[in-house]
Amino acid sequence: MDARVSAKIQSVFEEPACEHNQNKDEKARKKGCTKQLSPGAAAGGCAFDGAKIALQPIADVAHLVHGPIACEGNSWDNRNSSTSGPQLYRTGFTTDIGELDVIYGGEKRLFKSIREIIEKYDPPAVFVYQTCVTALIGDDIEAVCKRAAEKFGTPVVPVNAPGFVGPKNLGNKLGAEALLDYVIGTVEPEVTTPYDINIIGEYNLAGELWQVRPLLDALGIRVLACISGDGRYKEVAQSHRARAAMMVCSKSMINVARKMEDRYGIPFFEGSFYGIEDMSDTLRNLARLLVERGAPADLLARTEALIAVEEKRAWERIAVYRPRLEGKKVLLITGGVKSWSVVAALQEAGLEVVGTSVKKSTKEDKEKIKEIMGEDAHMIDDMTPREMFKMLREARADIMLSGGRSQFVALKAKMPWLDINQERHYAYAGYEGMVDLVREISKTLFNPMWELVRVPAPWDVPAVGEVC
Amino acid sequence: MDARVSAKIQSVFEEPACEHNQNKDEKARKKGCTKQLSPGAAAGGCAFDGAKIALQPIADVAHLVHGPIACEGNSWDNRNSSTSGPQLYRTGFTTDIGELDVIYGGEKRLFKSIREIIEKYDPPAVFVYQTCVTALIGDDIEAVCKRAAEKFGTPVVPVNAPGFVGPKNLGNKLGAEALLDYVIGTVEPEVTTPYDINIIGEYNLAGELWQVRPLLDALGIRVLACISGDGRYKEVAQSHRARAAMMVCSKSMINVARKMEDRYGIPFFEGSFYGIEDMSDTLRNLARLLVERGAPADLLARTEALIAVEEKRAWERIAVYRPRLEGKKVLLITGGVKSWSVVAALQEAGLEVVGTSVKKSTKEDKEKIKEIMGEDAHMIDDMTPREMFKMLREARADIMLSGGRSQFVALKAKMPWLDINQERHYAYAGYEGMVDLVREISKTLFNPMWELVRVPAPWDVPAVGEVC
Amino acid sequence: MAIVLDSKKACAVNPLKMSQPLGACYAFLGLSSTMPLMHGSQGCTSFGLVLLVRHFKEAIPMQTTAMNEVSTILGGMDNIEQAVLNIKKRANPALIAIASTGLTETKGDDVDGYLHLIRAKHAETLAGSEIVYVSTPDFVGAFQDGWAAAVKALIAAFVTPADTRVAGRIGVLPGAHLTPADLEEVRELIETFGLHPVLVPDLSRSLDGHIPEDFTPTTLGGASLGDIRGLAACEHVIAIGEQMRGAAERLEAVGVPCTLFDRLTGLTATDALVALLMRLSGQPAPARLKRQRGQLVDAMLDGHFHLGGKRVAIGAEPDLLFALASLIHEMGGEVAAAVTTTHSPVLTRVPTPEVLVGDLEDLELRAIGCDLLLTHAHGRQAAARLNIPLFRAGIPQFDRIGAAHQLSVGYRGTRDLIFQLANTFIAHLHAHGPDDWPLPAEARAAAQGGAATENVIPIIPV
Amino acid sequence: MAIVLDSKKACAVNPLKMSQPLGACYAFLGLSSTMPLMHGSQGCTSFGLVLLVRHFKEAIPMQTTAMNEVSTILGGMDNIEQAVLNIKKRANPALIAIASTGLTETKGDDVDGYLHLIRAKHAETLAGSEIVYVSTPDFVGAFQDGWAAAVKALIAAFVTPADTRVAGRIGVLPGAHLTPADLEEVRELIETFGLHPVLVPDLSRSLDGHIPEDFTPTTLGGASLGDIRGLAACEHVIAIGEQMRGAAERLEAVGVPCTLFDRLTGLTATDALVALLMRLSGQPAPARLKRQRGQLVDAMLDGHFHLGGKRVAIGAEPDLLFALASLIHEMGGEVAAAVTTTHSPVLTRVPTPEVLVGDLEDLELRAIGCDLLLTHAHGRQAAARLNIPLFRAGIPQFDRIGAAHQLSVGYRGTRDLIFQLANTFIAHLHAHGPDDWPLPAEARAAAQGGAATENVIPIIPV
Repeated sequence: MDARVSAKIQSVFEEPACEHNQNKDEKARKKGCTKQLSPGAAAGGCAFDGAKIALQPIADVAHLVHGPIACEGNSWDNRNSSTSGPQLYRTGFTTDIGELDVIYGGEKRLFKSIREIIEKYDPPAVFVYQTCVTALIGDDIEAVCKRAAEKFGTPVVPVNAPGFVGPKNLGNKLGAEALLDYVIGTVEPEVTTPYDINIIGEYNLAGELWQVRPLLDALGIRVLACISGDGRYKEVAQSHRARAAMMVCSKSMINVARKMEDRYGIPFFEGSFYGIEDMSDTLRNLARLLVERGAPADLLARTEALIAVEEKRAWERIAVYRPRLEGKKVLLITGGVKSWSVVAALQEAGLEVVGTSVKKSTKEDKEKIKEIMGEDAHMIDDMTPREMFKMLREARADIMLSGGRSQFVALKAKMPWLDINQERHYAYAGYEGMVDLVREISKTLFNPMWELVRVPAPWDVPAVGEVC
Repeated sequence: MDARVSAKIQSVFEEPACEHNQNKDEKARKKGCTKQLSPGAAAGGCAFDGAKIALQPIADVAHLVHGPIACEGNSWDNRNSSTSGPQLYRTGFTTDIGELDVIYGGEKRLFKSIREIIEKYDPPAVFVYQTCVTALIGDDIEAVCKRAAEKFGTPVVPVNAPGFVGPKNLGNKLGAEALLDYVIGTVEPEVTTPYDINIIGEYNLAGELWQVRPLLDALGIRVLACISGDGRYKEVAQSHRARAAMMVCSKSMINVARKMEDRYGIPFFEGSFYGIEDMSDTLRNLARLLVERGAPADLLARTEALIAVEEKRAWERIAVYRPRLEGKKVLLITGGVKSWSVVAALQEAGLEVVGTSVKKSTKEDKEKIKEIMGEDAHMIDDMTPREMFKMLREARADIMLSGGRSQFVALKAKMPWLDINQERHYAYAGYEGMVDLVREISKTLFNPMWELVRVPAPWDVPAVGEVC
Repeated sequence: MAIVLDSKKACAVNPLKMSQPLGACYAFLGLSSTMPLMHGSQGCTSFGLVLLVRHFKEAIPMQTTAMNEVSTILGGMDNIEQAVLNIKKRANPALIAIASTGLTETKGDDVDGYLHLIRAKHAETLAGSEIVYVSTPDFVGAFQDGWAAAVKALIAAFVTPADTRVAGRIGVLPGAHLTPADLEEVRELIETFGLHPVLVPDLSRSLDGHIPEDFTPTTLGGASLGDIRGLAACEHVIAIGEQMRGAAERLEAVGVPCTLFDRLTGLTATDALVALLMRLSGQPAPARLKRQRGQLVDAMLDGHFHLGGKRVAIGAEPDLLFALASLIHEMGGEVAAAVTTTHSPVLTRVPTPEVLVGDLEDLELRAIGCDLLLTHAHGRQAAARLNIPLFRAGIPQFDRIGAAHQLSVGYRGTRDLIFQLANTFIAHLHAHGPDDWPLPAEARAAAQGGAATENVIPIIPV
Repeated sequence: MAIVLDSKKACAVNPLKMSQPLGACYAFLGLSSTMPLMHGSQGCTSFGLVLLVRHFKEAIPMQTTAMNEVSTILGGMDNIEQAVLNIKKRANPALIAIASTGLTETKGDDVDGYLHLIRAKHAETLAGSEIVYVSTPDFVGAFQDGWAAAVKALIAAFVTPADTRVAGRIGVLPGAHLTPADLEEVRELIETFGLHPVLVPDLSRSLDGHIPEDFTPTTLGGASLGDIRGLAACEHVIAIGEQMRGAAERLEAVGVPCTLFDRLTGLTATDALVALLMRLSGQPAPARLKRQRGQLVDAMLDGHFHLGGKRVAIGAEPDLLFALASLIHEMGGEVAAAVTTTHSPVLTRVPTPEVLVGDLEDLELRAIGCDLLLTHAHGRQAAARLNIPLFRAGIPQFDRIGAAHQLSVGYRGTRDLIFQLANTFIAHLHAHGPDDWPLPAEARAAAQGGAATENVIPIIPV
């Protein structure tokens, strides 16, 4: 393995802020947080996928995938991370290496590709993603990026997370490492304020950041950088001047948060935008950290005032749905972590969570789930599609909330399903998002279509038309 | 019959400027230019239809049809007269009278309808169209319009051309009479120029007026009013101050041109926008009349200079097509008149006109056709669909140019056809239009589709696929 | 249960409605070797003809008695006589089918009486051509009423009780809201069970876009007079749309068992037809039909994400309105506005609070805030003003081609309709932007410590 | 005759192409009770799976050997063994179908050798499950090449010469460019003549949106191993698309007569198939087919007004490009830009001057001035920038539903495709405005007497 990647992976595995690691012995910790994948029984993306997920939301950057067509050709333009401006991140760039590149090496094609991109699109930076094949043939993307950056005067950032080094989760962190190594701290902001924060690990799916930003704007809190949703290269580059940071609970970028604390003294907390109470806690934590770092103390009171107004407003809007949703049973399968924050949110709407996935949850997460759902909490470590299908067919749940992969398990069982993954069009963050989520659940649950599709076919139970 | 309509029809029939009438004896002239329609063997619209065609292009007016649903409901929004601004003329207004109106009279509903329109849409004028049923039950639309105009302070113009008084052609003229009686001369223009003209009988189908206006604009000729294409109520109302007028050759509004000459001394000529030479003649005639009426004489030279440039330019662009089109045989079936002007245009493009309809042509028109096409000119008085089909099937013509009605006669014979009627999207006026027409003919004639659809079906002549 | 209201306006603005005689002639176009004839001014025929030509992109045989002011006042006997003779001479149709208009109804022409005289006077000349007449004043009802009256008149004129039933013969009385493609689908469904459908009228044979070998001045294809007469010998008749109740009742009166389907769009509606066909034929459903049903169920599952919660404004004749609104409702959409052309018992069953007998101006006003306009092509102006997509349904659709092949019945038709509707919504999805979720003033004030003005944030130069 | 060029760029921008192993797995999805297995990193499978899920809105069974860096270097034997055993245990498929990836091809895994060992070692455990392997490096060819290679591998693995032919059995080898609906249409066409089609692969049974009774971890529906083996006993085999030539030749080598159709979109293409079916069956074409042909001819007549002269930019895999471009050309349109993913002999026959093996950036640049972009859903960004409509064809179509039911072959399919294309153009018609025909400067100067400045027109106050 490329020594640099190898070292980087070790450093990520040893992440002290990750309580996964805190609970492991030395040897296990070295092995890292990636389970050995089971051939023929695996699901989920690779490290390259994870790195791309983490970084591609930086909207003005050209994201160049160095590898064969599969890595970009089969996957580009497939996530709904929104931008308020530049569209370049939606352009798919790949070296699309051929047989000759495999034989003779792809570095030359990579270098020329970078030049073409800079000449045609003039981005503030090019991010170059390593992939399995080009890693295997020994293409040194760090060297090529360095040479290209020098030659063209544009930052060219190597993202060394080839697919075969591990799962998506690891790729998130390796992608983030590229920011730490090559981007963060390279530009100084023109001005700063005592209210400057970073949001780390938020990808602005379906525009969710925009459900939260008006709250921050109202409080006068300035998002110096969101890493990486609706991000800009320059913002990320100057993010080291923030006064405080929020790490969105998915932990996908805990290394960024922790290392920025180490290097630049930016304190962070782990928070969530999902659920009313979580959103309020997040605002409180932000205000607290900023005040601790010197912002005027009235921020705390203003924050509480805003929370009071917004919680009330959200509750009032949710109350309309509670009678309809009360007692409806939800099966919650998230690929991610911190499902407890979603659980709490659903309970706020009167829904009963009959099961939730804890596949990637920490011990602490699980404790919180027990706290919220009770000791009998049905925590699902890894549910097979067949089990999901059975659970839904037997109506032990009225609706499943999950990612797109298990969508058709629910649908083919003719049971309501709501997308809570990366492709969805609906935004569920903040107070607004909670109201939207409840509305969507209600809309889905009460769609008359469900009853119709469950009616037996005429060849199963004959019926007659109206006779005149 | 309503005495006013009756008198109006007589006056239209006696039109002295119409050479149809000049060639008739006293009795025939009284009978008018409408042939007795043959029940069970008739085609074409009614007088109401004609009046609507003539007036509806006035774009800012509310056109209200007083009658049962058929008259507006079956026919609205079905012509492609273009507007550069107001869209109100595209809104369908009708009293949609019911059984009770038939029994008790529809005047009250009409009056209320006018009020509703003025209150909701505030048009510069409302035109009210009489129809057969409301005429038969004796609704006095003149009286209602007068009362409404007084009451609401908005011009309300009765258009008394119920369908059953005659064909479309008559309706054109009756509609025009409404302008003469109620609109023209009622407003004074703010300023006039020695270059002010009216264009009469041009409906701006597919925007054809805009193929001509740039020529006039370049010469400094101002269109005081176009009656009625892309028209505005106020423009028509002040059109009596023009220095000269062009009557577009369709004669549908000859009464307007002639009466404006009588009443306001505006000389007119009969011209055409179709065909290069016709367009040039039209420009020459306009310039001549304006200079005769006092415009600076340099207009003549400027006009000739423009003609020279534009004819050359058009010819050059047509020349590209001539080799392809040379000798191709065209069957030209126009519902209208002056087909000779179109014939000349087609010949300019190298096409051979193998037949042209002269159904509504004057003796003079027919002379011109002979002059252009030769003594053997195939002039078709009234061709049945069956004859057209036969002629096309036998390939005695390569393409038919006609109105939408006979479209499917050509298509079902699997022969090229080009729409030259009111619904078409393409504009064929002026030098530009001539180039466009030739391009469209070429495009249509050489579409590979024709050969394919004529290939026999496999059950008629079996064929085989490629064997590998 | 919907409340049905009438528009209170004096002036109809942007008509949704077309006239009765045109609906009648449309039905006549579904008969073979027929010449539809409107008894009225030539404009009546001309407008109707142009409308159907623009919709179907087909030559439409349709004639006029060419009434003028004088003949109207004197009565239309002469004109009908001349028209019938002219048509016989020129086209020699098997059937001359006459619909009255507002003009001749206002005068009160006794057309049945005239025809009696004309038939007697020209018995020899007219031999081989039947004549049928239906009263359809323009100022009463709408297009589908004319269609229904025409079919009723055809049955009254040509159907007499039969002694025996023909095994497997299934009559179909389709409403005016079904396209040629819909009829073809119904036919295929029936044939799938080994039964022999006879459609009256049958637009799927006359207006499906076939290419004739030679020019024909009359209709070509469609139900023959034999087909109409043979309705009496059907084992069963399927009427589609509430509008066909009257015609079905006439057949029941001569002893033919009938089933009325108020729609055939949607899963349960199609299931009901399939169940009937299974019962009538004694045959099981073929595998292909089972797959089609599965595909429809799958389309409903896939489509509900996009149709669920959508607000739709529908303008259509009663039976089409009922079919479309029911589907929208079944897919979780909201029929937020419903406007129709004429009264019908089916209207109260439209899944919406209120159905208005009105026009497109009414629909436009009610469609504010809706996600989709679902009506005929005349809705294009309203849709543009509302800045929402228009999904074309019904007649006329002059600004698209292939309207005859638009399918919305049966499993396949419903499946494709759901896809098309869903894709229309997807194509017009709103992409979220930074200003989509503004805070209310109250919250902003609270965040600023209740201050009326914004806090001034200290800037720290780097 | 088109010239075929390769893009000279180092960097592909907005890929049109998808990878070979995905094409191979797509073919495997058309086999029943099968588990497609990509031999590579788990991302390879994950990306492909997500792409197909988003296109079909269906659960897609597809597995991975989950290669990591170490196993790649050591060789994939262990991972394949574990994967096969895991799949056998969890899903017990009739077939485990393996496609290699760029990763394992770069290393040079001898998968055939591995499988030999694995089969021997686990003969008992694996009884009842076949294993097939196809080599499909990502860095060579494209999606349709992978499909073609997979079908060829299936035939090589399972087809041996047959002693007898089964009367009426017609094999069909469809290319990757055909949708499940296309395949269903081909099947119906063949069945119409009383023949018995066997499709290999058969996506029309596995990815047509059926609703299973129970959860199945493998494919459900599709061609069985018996179907594949039975190809040898076909009376005739119909291959569709130039990409299937290799597979057809393999069948010819075992004595099966084959006919290759380079497309089935369009009148003449369908005529050719019908002629063959008439010959093979000895039966006449049924009336329904004749009507469909008439409807297509009518659609061509109606559609040519809207397609004639239109400039279309097409980005698609070779066989789909050829089918679409041919139709556009046949309707009088101009294929003004053509970009494809991989080389193929069919490319020189595309009716356009030049075909570029390139990407969507190439297509976008060449589409300037075009009236329509015809490519898969990734073309949406280019279409928006070009401000022209996008007509979706090919895979993926993630932003619409019902892609599996998109039909473009046969009389009906071509008819509907023409309508849809024409209606797309109609919907985007330019409404003429006053500034559409400006005069050139030369003419304006002439009209002003050659003066550089405008004439001053005297104003006469009234």
